[in-house]
Parts: sequence; structure tokens; C-alpha cells
Amino acid sequence: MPPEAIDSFREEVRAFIDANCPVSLRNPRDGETKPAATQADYDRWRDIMIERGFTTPEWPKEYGGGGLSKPEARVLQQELAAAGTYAPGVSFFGLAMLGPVLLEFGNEEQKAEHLPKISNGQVQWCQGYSEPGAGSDLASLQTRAVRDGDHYIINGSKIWTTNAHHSDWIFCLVRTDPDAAKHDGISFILFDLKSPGVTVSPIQLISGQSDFCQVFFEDVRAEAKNLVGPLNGGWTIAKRLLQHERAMLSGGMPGVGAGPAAKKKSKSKKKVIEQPRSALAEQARPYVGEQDGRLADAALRDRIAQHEMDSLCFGLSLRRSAESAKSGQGPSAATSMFKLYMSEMNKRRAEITMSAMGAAGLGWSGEAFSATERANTRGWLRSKGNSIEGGTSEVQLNIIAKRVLSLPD
Amino acid sequence: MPPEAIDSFREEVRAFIDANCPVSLRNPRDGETKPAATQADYDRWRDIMIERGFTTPEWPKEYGGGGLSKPEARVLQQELAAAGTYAPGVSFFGLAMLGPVLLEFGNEEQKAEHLPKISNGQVQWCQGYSEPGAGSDLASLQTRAVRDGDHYIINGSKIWTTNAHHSDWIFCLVRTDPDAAKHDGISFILFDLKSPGVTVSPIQLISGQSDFCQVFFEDVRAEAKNLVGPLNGGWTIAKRLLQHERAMLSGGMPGVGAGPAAKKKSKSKKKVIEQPRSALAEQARPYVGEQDGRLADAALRDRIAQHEMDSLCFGLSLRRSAESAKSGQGPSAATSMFKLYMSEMNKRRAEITMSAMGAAGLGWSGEAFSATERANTRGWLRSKGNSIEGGTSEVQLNIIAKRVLSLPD
Amino acid sequence: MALVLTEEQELLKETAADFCRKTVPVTHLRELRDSKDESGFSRKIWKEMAELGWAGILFPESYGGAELGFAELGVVLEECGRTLAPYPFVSTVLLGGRAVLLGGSDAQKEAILPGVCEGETLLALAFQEAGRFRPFEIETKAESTASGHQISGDKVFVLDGHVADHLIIAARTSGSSGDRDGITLFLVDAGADGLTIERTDMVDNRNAATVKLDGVSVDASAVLGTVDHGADILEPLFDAAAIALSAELVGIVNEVFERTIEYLKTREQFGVVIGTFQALKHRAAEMFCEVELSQAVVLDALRAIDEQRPDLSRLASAAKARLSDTASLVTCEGLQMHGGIGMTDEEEIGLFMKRAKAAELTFGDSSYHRDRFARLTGF
Amino acid sequence: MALVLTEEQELLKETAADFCRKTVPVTHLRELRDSKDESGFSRKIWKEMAELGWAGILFPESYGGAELGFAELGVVLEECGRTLAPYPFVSTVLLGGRAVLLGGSDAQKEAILPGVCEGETLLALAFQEAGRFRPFEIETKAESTASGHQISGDKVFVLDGHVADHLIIAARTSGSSGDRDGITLFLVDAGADGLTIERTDMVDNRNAATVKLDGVSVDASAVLGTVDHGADILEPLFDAAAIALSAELVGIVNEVFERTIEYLKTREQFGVVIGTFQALKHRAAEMFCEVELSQAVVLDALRAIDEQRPDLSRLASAAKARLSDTASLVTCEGLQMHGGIGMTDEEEIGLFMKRAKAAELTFGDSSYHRDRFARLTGF
Repeated sequence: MPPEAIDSFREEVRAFIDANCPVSLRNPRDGETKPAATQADYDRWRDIMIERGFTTPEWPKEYGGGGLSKPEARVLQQELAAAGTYAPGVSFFGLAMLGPVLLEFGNEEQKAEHLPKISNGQVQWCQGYSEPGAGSDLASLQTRAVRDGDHYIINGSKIWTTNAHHSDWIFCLVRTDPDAAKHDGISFILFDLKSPGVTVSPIQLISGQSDFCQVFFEDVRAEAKNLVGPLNGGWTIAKRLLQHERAMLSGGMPGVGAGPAAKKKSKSKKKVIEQPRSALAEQARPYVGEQDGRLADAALRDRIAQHEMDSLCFGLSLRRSAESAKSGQGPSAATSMFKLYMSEMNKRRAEITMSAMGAAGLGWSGEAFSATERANTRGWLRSKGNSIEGGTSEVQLNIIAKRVLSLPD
Repeated sequence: MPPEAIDSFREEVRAFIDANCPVSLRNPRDGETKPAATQADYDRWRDIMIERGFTTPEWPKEYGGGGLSKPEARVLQQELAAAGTYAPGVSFFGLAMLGPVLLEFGNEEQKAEHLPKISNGQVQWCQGYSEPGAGSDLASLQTRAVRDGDHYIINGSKIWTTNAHHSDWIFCLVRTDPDAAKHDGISFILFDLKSPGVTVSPIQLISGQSDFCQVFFEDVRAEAKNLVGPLNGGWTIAKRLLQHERAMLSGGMPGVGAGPAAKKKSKSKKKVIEQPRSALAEQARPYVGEQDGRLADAALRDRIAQHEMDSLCFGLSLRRSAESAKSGQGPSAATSMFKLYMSEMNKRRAEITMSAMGAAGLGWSGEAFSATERANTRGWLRSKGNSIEGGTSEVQLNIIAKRVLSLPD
Repeated sequence: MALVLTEEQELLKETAADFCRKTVPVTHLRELRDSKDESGFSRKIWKEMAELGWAGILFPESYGGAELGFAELGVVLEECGRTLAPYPFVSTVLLGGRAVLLGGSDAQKEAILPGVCEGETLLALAFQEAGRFRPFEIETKAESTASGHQISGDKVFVLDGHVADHLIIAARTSGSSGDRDGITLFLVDAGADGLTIERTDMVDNRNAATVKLDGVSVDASAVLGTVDHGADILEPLFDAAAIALSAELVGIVNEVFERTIEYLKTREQFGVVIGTFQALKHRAAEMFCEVELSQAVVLDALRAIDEQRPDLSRLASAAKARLSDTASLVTCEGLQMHGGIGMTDEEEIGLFMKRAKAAELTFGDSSYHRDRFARLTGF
Repeated sequence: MALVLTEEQELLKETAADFCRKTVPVTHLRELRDSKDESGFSRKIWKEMAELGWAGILFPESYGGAELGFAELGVVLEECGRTLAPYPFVSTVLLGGRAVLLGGSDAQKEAILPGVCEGETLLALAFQEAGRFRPFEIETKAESTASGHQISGDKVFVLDGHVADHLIIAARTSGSSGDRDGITLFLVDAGADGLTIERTDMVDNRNAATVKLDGVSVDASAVLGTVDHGADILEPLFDAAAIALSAELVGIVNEVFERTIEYLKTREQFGVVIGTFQALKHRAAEMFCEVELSQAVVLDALRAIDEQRPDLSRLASAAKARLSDTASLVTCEGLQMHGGIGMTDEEEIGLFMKRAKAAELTFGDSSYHRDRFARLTGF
């Protein structure tokens, strides 16, 4: 893409934001004041962005996407960030997981039917993968789908279904040939969670949250036209989806990234270097105290520095990986490395915060603890799931050993 | 054993030491002065101890042992220590490895022939176990022994044979039935290293030392009467010997034990507590310096404290294990745990010393480095072998998983 | 003293194990939690424990105690750890009761200890003023008055403060925050004017409270021990509490480790039992080493209190540091090896993890104790 | 700058890899060691490297340099790391040559740099006075004289000091040990009166020397940079040296990791290739993660020097800490996975371990750099 085309697209995006984004949802310009955002502001911005296809910028226009190239999509993201605004969220699992898979494996009818409703946020999707007792051995799934005219009749149960209780549809791995080898009898099908026979039951976690559900299917009828890809060919799609999931999990967790970057003040002409900060160290400071102007506990300092350096190396490695990837390739096997490392880093971060807070990090509820402290306790517990969900760390290690290092079976 | 018998044995030992130990080799008594020890002093003490069987105190008297019970042997050890003297060394591998095995598996003739020469230090033994290429898979050994009249003819090679270049005889695992299953065709045989066809070649280690050898056998003739235990029944003996080796390796490495114990001064009636010291911290101090009276580097302090605590826990665990063991039992599977932990602790200790010394720990030879510094460099390199020799750490983990935790194959 | 149990201690261990399994299994803690029980434990069961001699285990027979030692208390605490029994051993026996035993006048002992031994009287020690354990950072002030003292200040994480009949308040009569000298202990009735006690809801479902003192007046007889020398009592209490928590952690560690090994032997994945995977075997074996090395140091530390050994503080730090770390390792590895099910509230492993973390962060974590161990070892 | 190599850099990498494999493979180091070579490297080969433009890679074309940057030097050093080539990049290019470039007068530059670029002149920086890296703990004194200075003191671990034609001596003209201010650099001829240079025999078979200065007289033109402000030159040198060693360590890490993976695929035990053991697979995969995360930070740090970025020092510490730790992990795991054979002098893995340790302990180990990183990040 020639630089002029990029520049002109950038102008276009700026003009679009100027014209459409309510000031309550972006940085005010000189002379403007920023009012509190109203529901009407949110709705307006959301509708305009959807109309323009900017919630799914790289999808084709005919499916509700923006039809942008990768460089254009990057420009869009940069300009939204520069303006202090954002693309309104639509179905997360639809956007990051099902969408790319439908684009790759779906037929024309399926794309036309489902993609626009992801783009415009009309349908919230969830993922029916794991089953009770199956764990890491995903392919041992038992949920059956039996053909009956234009439908499949589905019986079984899925577990660890994120946000099923707030979702409309599910994409689901089902066994369509019980006699075939484990990986060969699986299909990938979509159906409405409001169908008769579906029961959704949230699971309470050790952190007290219930973001996962168990979903039960009793003679649920799913339309046969919503079977994606070939009958009994679902495992290929499943694997691709797992890669998308890992890529997502390795890039999106909070508090980790390029580390506490050195920032330049852009307003002053003289090069003023802001002292870089560590969010983790700043969080610890009021609990730990200072000595000679430094965090008082040297052993904790060492752990925080280790974490910040790891985080810095991780961010740079992600960048390097993106820069060296040939365009058009899907997530690579090295994604397992990022997924694994991110989970472990996130767990270590939570442990460091607990150490810093001491007993103040043990709060569960009530006014004796600050909201941050209570969130911290639950966040620490929740982090333990990072190395289990989306493929356990052990599964990632297996993948690396096999696919990246080519170690023999 | 009644306490009076113990007391009377203790008196006997004291009298024995009083009467026989040259003052140059023990603590001087009031009024005595301690001269430098001469070779004659050493020889005299050695001869007397050997005559009394005290170099192998628990072995039967008819084989040159002391014929002592366990409690008596402990008293002997205590009194030698109290007098500031020691039992002269005889063949280490004979004493700790071959001896116990001969007592358990040898026939009368073999015991009568070999044990006294261990007791009196006449024969130095080495162990022919590992083979080039066999590594942890000991039972895959290829050294052949073929019967020929009253002899076996031995061909093959052993590696990692400790001190073979300073030994007289070897106890050796050989394959006597190549057609049997791996573990079923092995025998245990003893022969003279001066036999024709034996070549001993020291191996240079990364630390520059050569305490191991490779030994080559070309048509070596070993007397058939020196085959210990049943023909093709050597694996049972081999396993027992490995247990003795692990037990030895887990108790005998320098610098680890009950940690820096708090000592009471026994002379003063008032309870004076000596400040306990850490040898590791004291070694680090001149390199690292002090701050507020403490070792200047907090992160290093943390590592040293961790090591000292581990060492303390290790010593107490050894003691507990000894106290809870039923008498008469051989080394248990838990020995693997001690062997493993000791190796890893020893390696960590060496790494800590390197960190403390900085570039001063990088010396190889020459006057620019102190003798301690040079020994430290080589000790660090040598410590890397701790988790390989005597069964790798991986093998110990396998043993623990299988024998202690009963995890399935 | 040997690092193996005597016959009497073995018997006590069996009784304790049996009682805990039957009367206070892990489901007991869950019921107390889910029913939002006001005390956080059953007073009836505490009475039963007292009848078994456990509440008075450390105290002289003359006050109705069993006059045993820490070696025996350790046996009981280890079994309580195995079932997460949330009973007031630390607050009432180890801190409150023992403070009275070590520093109390005859009158105070007679007033307090018999009730403790009977399981009637509950005590709490209010010393901490911030999240991290820093023993002498006490700012709560006790000003002299004509008849005694007037105390003002805020205390946090007062174990079992919400049910205590009497509080022992550590307040500053001289010096400033951080000083070892100048701290005085006061025995105060929970109903005293100016005292506000509010229960806090903690991750391990144990019981703690914030205690606010707004000019609480006490007379001279309320002083426990000597004015300005409260640290002489607090220090041995803290050592003993660290060791006692280590004993409880031994129970947690052993229980979670055994459950995890059992799970590895039964849980199937990819058509085989997961305990056949060598990577998990090796991690299990590594855990075994750490678990094994965590037993003797606690036994020795408990005995060191009974024998009043001079190396007691170093052993306390060694025990607390090691057990904090081993418990963290074993609960994290245990949860990971249980997989998704370990993340659910329904599975019990999370409850062990929560309690282990609370025990880790109370009375100094492993980093605190390594630093203290280094200081006590002269570096 | 992107974290991938440009086409020119890829080409340089191929040349360097090819040259190192053919001309200075690991056996080259072994031969130098076993023959007790007087220089510790081949001057002829250093000339060849200079002809390839490597000795002058950082220096302006006007002095005969290639006028490239650290990104390019890093490429060369990484390949040198893979074969343990013991050539004087650190001493002559990174420390000595760059000190002259940063602080030297035109006369000094013209006197020194052309010879460096040609591979004729060798330099050494004498600053360290104790085993641990503590940049400004310099006690060597330079007293003012009528014509210049007289320098006395002892220096240790002077890299390539025994072959250097000129030494750069860091001496104190004011202040006291530990002060950043008061250090002055002097360019001194290796044959100067009062200078004693003794080669030391190091574990990695690289070359260092102790340098004793007993009243060495220099005239005013010997000062490099400004009196009392030597630290302004030393600091960027130390950052660059830490980054350069990290680049060399990247080569060592990648080489040892690849060799170990290869060994896992070929070595048989118990009738199977040991790479089939899941426990080893997982450890190999964990190593892979650490190895992967060690690449980009060094690339970025090298570019940060070229771009004179303000976060250079933090990146230098991040790179040196990570590569020190990764190299320690990979060489230790590599040796362990090689088993007994790894312990022999005959196998090359031990040579990598020795060099990695020396690089780790030079210019600050990971603990030093974590502490520095924390300070630079405000905690």
C-alpha cells in the first residue's frame, strides 16, 4: 500500500471521528469541555461505528465488515487511540473466534447469515468445547449429534462455557460419528441457546465469580445448515479455533505488555524524559513503605524488577514476532509459547501483589478492605485458572515440544 | 543393649584410645603438648585400629571387623570424635559398597578372602558399573563374560570408574547371558586390575580433575570363584549397591548438614549463646562487603538464607529418617530423595559462591587468585556432576514416583 | 527430643485425626461460610475440643489445663490443618492464653485461664496495625491517667476479635512506632466503653476483626506484665504463633499432596491415568522432596519451645519460611494438576489454597523470615 | 528500528556465521588453550576479521572504520558466541576504541583508531579493582605533577591487558572510592615505566591481566576526556559492554539450546531416544520459552545505542540480566541432559558453560542489573 494512500485514509478516519464521535467519548479539543457520557452517546457512537463496519474492520463489507486492509486497520486503531476513544464492543467470541473461522471454513449462506449479526452486536456467541471429564483431552468429547431430517438432535453437556448465561448462540463441537477414530467423528455446529432442551448453569469459581457455565443439551434440535465445514471434519476447525484462542489469551491479559515504557513528553520541545514507573511497584509502595527513597523491601524489589523485565521482554518478543511474521499467516505454533508465558507471568504478578499487601490482601468483602484490595484477592484466585483455561500450560508445553522443537513421540 | 553394657563399653573405648592413640593425632590432655604428626604416628594408629577391627567396626570379627553392635559402633564414633581423632581410612568403595554386599550376598570363601583385605586396607576397590553409551540405562550394559574352565573371559569397557587408576581390584557387572532379558543376564564378579588385558585411562573433567576413568577389558581372565551371588543374578546385587551409593552420596557431601547450629559453650556455667554463623555468608563477606553490619547485598542474603534453611531442614530430615527407621533395614527408597536434594543443594551452593565472588570466582590457575578461589572455580564445575553421578536426578525422580508415590507406569 | 512421636503422641494424633474427620471435616467450614455463621465456628464443638484437653493443652493442671507441650499442640494443629477446622487455637490458646501465662499476675491467671481451658472464655490479641507483619510498628497510644491508662488507636486483623471475651491490647506507653521498648499489654473486657469491634470477612473464612479504641479507660490492674516491656511477652508469642501456623500448614500440605497424588492415580485423560505422564510424575516427585523436607523442621521447632532452646527464634523462622513456601507450591501444583475442576468452589482444593495463603501472610511470610533468619545468623 | 534484520544485516550474519564456523570453530579455542598460546588468540585471524570490517565496525570511515552500528556489531558477536571465538571485541572495540571515540581529542583519535580498524592496535580498559562489578569503586590515584600526572594503584581483570598496546587507566583525581565524580581516564602506553602487566589464567580461557601501576608518569596529553569526568565516558561504555556481552550470550544460548535439542533427538537410553521422555520434553519446551524471550530484548538494546534512546540504560540492564539467567539455565540444563559425557573436557558443552559464567559475572550479574533496573524505574 503506497504511503499516500495510507495518509489519505488517515485523513478520512480523522474526519470520520471528528464528525461522529460524541465529545463525551473522546478527548476534548481546544475550547471544548467534556460532558459525562449518556446512554444515547454510547448508542449513537455504536450505531455509527457498526454502520461503517468499524467494529470488524478487516471483514469484507458484504458481511458487515469495514473491508479494510491490515495497514488501514492499524491506522484506524491508531487514530481511535489518538482521539481517546475506542471501537464499541460486540460479541467477543463472535469477533475473535467464530468470525475468523466462518470466514475461513463457512459457506456463503453461513457467512451471510451470521457474520453481520456479529458485526452489529445483535448476537452474542459462546463456545461449546470442553466437556465434563474431558479436560485437556478435548477430542474425547461425548456430546452426540444425530441427523434427523433437516436437523441434528443434540444430547450431552459442555463445561467452562464462558458467559453462556449472557449469550444467544453457541458454536459447538459435537460427535457425529461415534464409530470413527477419536478425532475423525467430530463436527462443528452452531445453534440458538434459546432452543428447547438447553439448560445453562453458571459455575461458581474459587474467586467467587461465575464467568463460566455448564450447559446441558437434551434433545436440542439444531438446523443442519448450520453445520460448518464438512461432516466429521470439525477437528480441523477446532484446532484452528484453539490457535485463535491462544493468540487472544497471549495478547490480552491486563498488566502485561511492553513493560513500563520510557515516555517522552511530546509537548515540550526540549527532550524531557519522564521517569518510567512500574505499576506493580507503585501499588506496593503504600503497603511496603520506603527506605532511602526506594521501596523498602529489597527482596520484593528484586521480584518486581524480575517481573517488569520479563514483561518488557515479552512485549518486545510479541513485537518481533509480529514484525517477522509473513502477512496472511494465521497464528503460529509459537503462539503456545506466548500463551504459556503470559499465564505464568500473570500468576506471578498476582503472587507478588499478595506478598506486597500482606494481610490487607486477604480481604473477601466488606468495608474493612478497599475495593482494590478486594478485587486483588479475587484476581489472585482467578489468575490460577490462566494456566488451565484455553489449553493448560502442560498442553502448551506438549505442543511446543512437538510442533516447534520436533521432539519425537 | 542395657545401658550398663554401653557404659562399660564406653570406658573400654576410652581406655583403648588413651593407651594407643598418639598424642599427635588427638586432642592433648591437660599438661600434654601436641607434636606434629609423623608418618610413624599415622602408621602406628592405623595398625592398632586395624588390629582391633575398628576400621570396619560392625563387621564380624572373623572377617577383620570389630564385631560391634550398632549402639557400640556409635559409642566408638562418639569417643573417637570426643578425643579429637578418627578411624584411619581404608578402601572407600570396599568399605561402604562392596563390603556390605559381600556380607549379604557373598559365600563363605568370598567373605574370608576379600573382607579382611578391605578391613586392613590391603586392597583398594573400584566399581565397574556404567558403560560408554549406557548412561542412566545401567542394565543395557554390554561387557561380556564368557565361561572358560575355572575362569570367565571378559571383554568390554566400563566408564566413570572412580579412582580406577589408584585401585587394585574391581567389582564389576558383566553380561553372562546375552540371550536373556536385559536384567536377567547380568552377573557380579570381582577381579584384579593388574590382570593382563586391563587398560585404565583417566577421564579429564571440565573441572580439570580426573577422578574418573574409563577401563578397557580385552580377554581379561577372572576366576570363576569370584562371581558373587547366583550366575545371571547380578541385577539384584546391582540394585542394592546403588542404594548404598545413594545413601552415601546423600550423607557425605561437604558444606551441607544440620546448618549453622547454635552452639553452647560448654565450659562456662552461665548459658552463653554463641552467635550462629553461616560459612557461606562468611565466605561471601570479604567480596561483598557490609552495610549496617550486614552482608551488603540483600538479594544475595536472601539466597544464602534460603540455602542455610534448606540445609537445616535437610539435616533435621536425615535425623528424623534415621530415628524413625526400623533397625536392620537397608537404605529405603526415600534415600533417592536425599540423594536428589543433596545434589541440587550442592549445586545451588556453588552457584551462590560464584555470585558472591564475582570475577574473583573465575580463576583457573596462577597466583592472581587465592587457593580458595581456584578451588572454588573447580568445585563449581565439579558440582554439576553431582546430579549425574550415582544415578541422575531424573532417575531419582523416576524412583520416587514409582517406589514412594506408587504412580503407575 | 527425638523427631518422632512418642506412643502418647501417636495416640493423641489418632484421636485428633478421628475427631477432625468426623466432627469438623472440610464441609464443616463450608457450612459455616455458607450459613454466614455469626461466630465463624461452633462454640459447642470448641467445648468438645476443650473436653479433649486441647484448649488447655499448654496450661498448668492447677488452672484445669492438660499441662502438655507444644509438641502435643502441634499434633492437634496438624490434624486441624488437614480438615481446615477454623477453631480459635491461635487467638485464644497461643496468643491470648499464653500471654496471660507468660506475663499475667496470679489474679489474672486465675481470672482467665480456667475459662480458657474449659472452652468458655475466648481471647484475642490486638497488636497489628497494617497489612504486613511488622511486630513493633505500634502507634496505638496508652496515656497515663490517675487510675490507670486511657487507650486510643486502631487495630486490624485481630484474630477472633469479634467473639473474644477479653482483648489483649498492645499499646505504646513510650517510644515511637518501630521501637521494641515502650509497648505495654492491657487486658481489656470486650464490652469496655470506647471499644468498637467489627468483624472482617476474609478469604479463608477465618475470623478477624478491626478494633477501634477511642479513649478506652482501664485501671492499673489491666496491665499484663510490665509497663513498657510488652515486647518481652510478644516476641515469644510471635515465635510460637509462627511455629503453630507451620504445624497447621504441615497438615494442609500433607492433605493436599496426598489428595493430588490420589487424583493423579484416578483421573483419566487421553485414555490413560494422568499419573502415567512422566512430566507430572517428576513434578510430583519434586513436590514430595519439598513436602518431606517440611516435616522435621516443624517437629524440631515445636520441641524447641518446650525445651526453651536458645535457637528457638531461628527455628521458628526456618519453619515458617519453609512451610509458607511448601504450602504455596503444593496448593498451586495441586490446583493445576486438578485442572478446571480445581478452580471451582465446589472442589475443596481452593479452600486449602485460601487458608494456606492466609497462614503464609500472617506472622511474617517466607521473605520476612529469611531476612530474620539471616539477621539471627549474623549476616 | 524493527526487531528483525535488514537485508544487509542478514548478509552480514551469513558472512559472520560462515567465517566463524570455518576459521574459529570451538576447536580453535581448545587449541589456543592446550598450546598455551601467548596471546590467547591469533593475531593473524584478528587481522582477517579487521579486513572484513569488524574491528572498525563502530568507527567513522575517516579512521578506516566501517561506520556501521551496534545492530551490526551484535550480529557479529552473536556468531562469535556460537563458536566461542576469543577475539578482542570487548577490550579493543567496545571499551578501548569506543572510549577514544567518545572522549578522545582529534590527536588521540588519529593516533589510535586507524590502528584499531586495521586490527593492528590492541587496547584495554583498566578500571576494575575487585571481583564484583562496582563501576566507581576506584582507589587508584593519579596525583598532579608539573607535567601531568603520576598514577599508582592495582587493577584486576583487565580484559586483554597482556596484549594491549595502550591501556586506558581509570584513576581517581579527586573524591573517594564509590564517587561518580573525580575519576579521570588516561591513555597510557603498555611499555610505560612503572607499569607491570601480568596475564591471569581464567576459567573461560579468555585473556585478562592484573595491572600494577607504581608511580606511572604521564604528561597532560594522556588525559582522555576531561579531568574528574571520566564517568561520563565510562557509563556508556559499561552499558554498551553489557549489551555486547548479551549479544554474545544470545549466540551461546542458541547454540547450546540447538545442540541439546539435537542430542535429545539422537541419544538413546532404555531402548528409546531420550527426547521421547515427557519430563525432558517439558523442560526443553520451558527452555524454549526462555530462549525465545531472550532474543528481542538484545536486538532492541543494540538498536537503542544506535538511536541514542533515553531508555538505553534500562534496556542494557534488562538484556544483561535476562541473558545472564537464560545462559545459566541453558548451559546447566544442556549439561545435565548430556549426562556424564557433558562433564568431560572432551565434550564442548563445558566450554560454553565456562564462557557463559564469565560473561554473566562481568559488567554486572543479573542480580546487579535487576537492582539497577529497579532504581532506573523509580523503585
